[in-house]
Amino acid sequence: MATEYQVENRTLYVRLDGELDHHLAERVRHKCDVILKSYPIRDIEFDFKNTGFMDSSGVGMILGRYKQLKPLGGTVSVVNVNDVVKRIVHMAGLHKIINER
Amino acid sequence: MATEYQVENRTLYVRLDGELDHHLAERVRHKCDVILKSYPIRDIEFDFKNTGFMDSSGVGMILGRYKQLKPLGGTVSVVNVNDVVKRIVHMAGLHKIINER
Amino acid sequence: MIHLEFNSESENEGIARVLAATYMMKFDPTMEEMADVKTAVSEAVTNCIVHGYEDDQGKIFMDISNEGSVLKIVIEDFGVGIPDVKQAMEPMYTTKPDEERTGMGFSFMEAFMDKIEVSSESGKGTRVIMEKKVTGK
Amino acid sequence: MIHLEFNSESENEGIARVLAATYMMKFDPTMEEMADVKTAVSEAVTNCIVHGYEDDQGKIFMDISNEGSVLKIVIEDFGVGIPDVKQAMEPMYTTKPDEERTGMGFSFMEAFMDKIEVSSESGKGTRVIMEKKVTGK
Ligand SMILES: Nc1ncnc2c1ncn2[C@@H]1O[C@H](COP(=O)(O)OP(=O)(O)O)[C@@H](O)[C@H]1O
Ligand SMILES: Nc1ncnc2c1ncn2[C@@H]1O[C@H](COP(=O)(O)OP(=O)(O)O)[C@@H](O)[C@H]1O
Repeated sequence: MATEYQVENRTLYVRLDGELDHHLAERVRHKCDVILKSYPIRDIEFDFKNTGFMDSSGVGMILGRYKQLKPLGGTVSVVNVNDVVKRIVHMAGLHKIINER
Repeated sequence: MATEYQVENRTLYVRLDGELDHHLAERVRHKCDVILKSYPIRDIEFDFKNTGFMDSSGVGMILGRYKQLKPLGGTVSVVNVNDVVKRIVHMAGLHKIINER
Repeated sequence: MIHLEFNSESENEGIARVLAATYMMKFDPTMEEMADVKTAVSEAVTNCIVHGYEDDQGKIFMDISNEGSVLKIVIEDFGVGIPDVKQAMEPMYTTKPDEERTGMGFSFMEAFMDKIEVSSESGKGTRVIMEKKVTGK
Repeated sequence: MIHLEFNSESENEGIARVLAATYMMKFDPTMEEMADVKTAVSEAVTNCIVHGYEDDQGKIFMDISNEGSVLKIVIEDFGVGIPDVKQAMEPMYTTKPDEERTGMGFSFMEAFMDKIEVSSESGKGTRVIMEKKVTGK
């Protein structure tokens, strides 16, 4: 498996695969940049179904996407986060600016 | 979880837990020795349900129990072996002297 | 005691986490304790790669040991070092905001471990010593 | 390249296997390739503990690297050494039948890896170099 990217209307769906550390965050950031250049994306949804781990580099990557989309009136969401990831989301205060489902 | 030992009539049931390497094999051998001193065991059955790995130290431990029981007319069996363990059992020729179910 | 040496490549971050997680299995740790240690290790190793070596080649050392149920992890690089450790450990402080660093690395290490000690010398490198009592299930 | 140093304690056998298995994840290996490498590592590390140090304290080194898809694992001890390597590698040859050793260790390493090279000096220690092409899924 690998992280999958899917564009539907103006939303980019990112199905993460693996632990969201600096290594994966760099890859996801780069891929998102490429996609955002080619499509009129407004919202991004990160699906954590296959990801049980995130550290501060993951937080930085999500925050970075939020900063990109906010000026366009867009949103960032995280879905299917387990307890371990949810804890990080809340410790970092991410839940105040992104959607959690 | 941990490896569990159960005596029923003259059979010792060993439910292995973890990878059956030299580390675990030493512990199982020691425990079997203690039990064989206290009970009139004739047969031993090793359950590999929670064990996906065995190396030559595991083979040695099973062979050792076989050598102990054979003079008493007893048998050694392995049950619930996965493909990885089965391959080792066959490469070592264990299947010729023990029961595989 | 286990000593690991590896190159400052981001794919090794996961290997460092797995090694720490595997080492602590003997304490029969809770899911939360595992996540705590994995996160702290991830932060410290990432800092060596991103800051210590600024994405250049370099060696990272990790030592894992325990005294009773107290796990001790030492993570060390031989890179640029930190001129002001006290400032570096302030919440949200980062020297690389452009690379989407959050400045939360040290805060997470402090939150998830019982004790953290950072020593560093400019041009020589940085050593992070972390301890955590693992109570287990 | 990853370098691991650990004590000759049997609980570290599992840690060595996990590290090798984690390292090779980048090749997206098959279950069988994973089992092959884990078994070979287990045999070599166990030999260091059981034979090299005869259950005494000692250090074991493990180096894992790759050139393209060829995985290379070096496992080394600084124990008693092997006086006659050729004989030691014969199928079923063991110097410790009383400890329920089977003499299958080297045979398994040869069966599961593409290449194995053993160098040893009496009183100095033993080094096993193993290679395997990991094709992956
Ligand atoms: N190993 C290191 N080598 C050099 N500088 C470091 C190292 N670790 C941390 N630092 C410095 O400390 C700052 C804060 O680190 P941290 O809290 O982990 O946040 P972040 O990594 O997000 O910047 C870093 O921005 C960097 O300037
Ligand atoms: N690291 C080592 N140090 C010293 N002797 C070794 C080492 N590895 C293997 N040997 C010798 O080679 C013999 C054969 O090894 P092996 O095929 O693994 O079988 P086993 O471990 O079951 O004895 C051992 O019995 C031992 O005498």
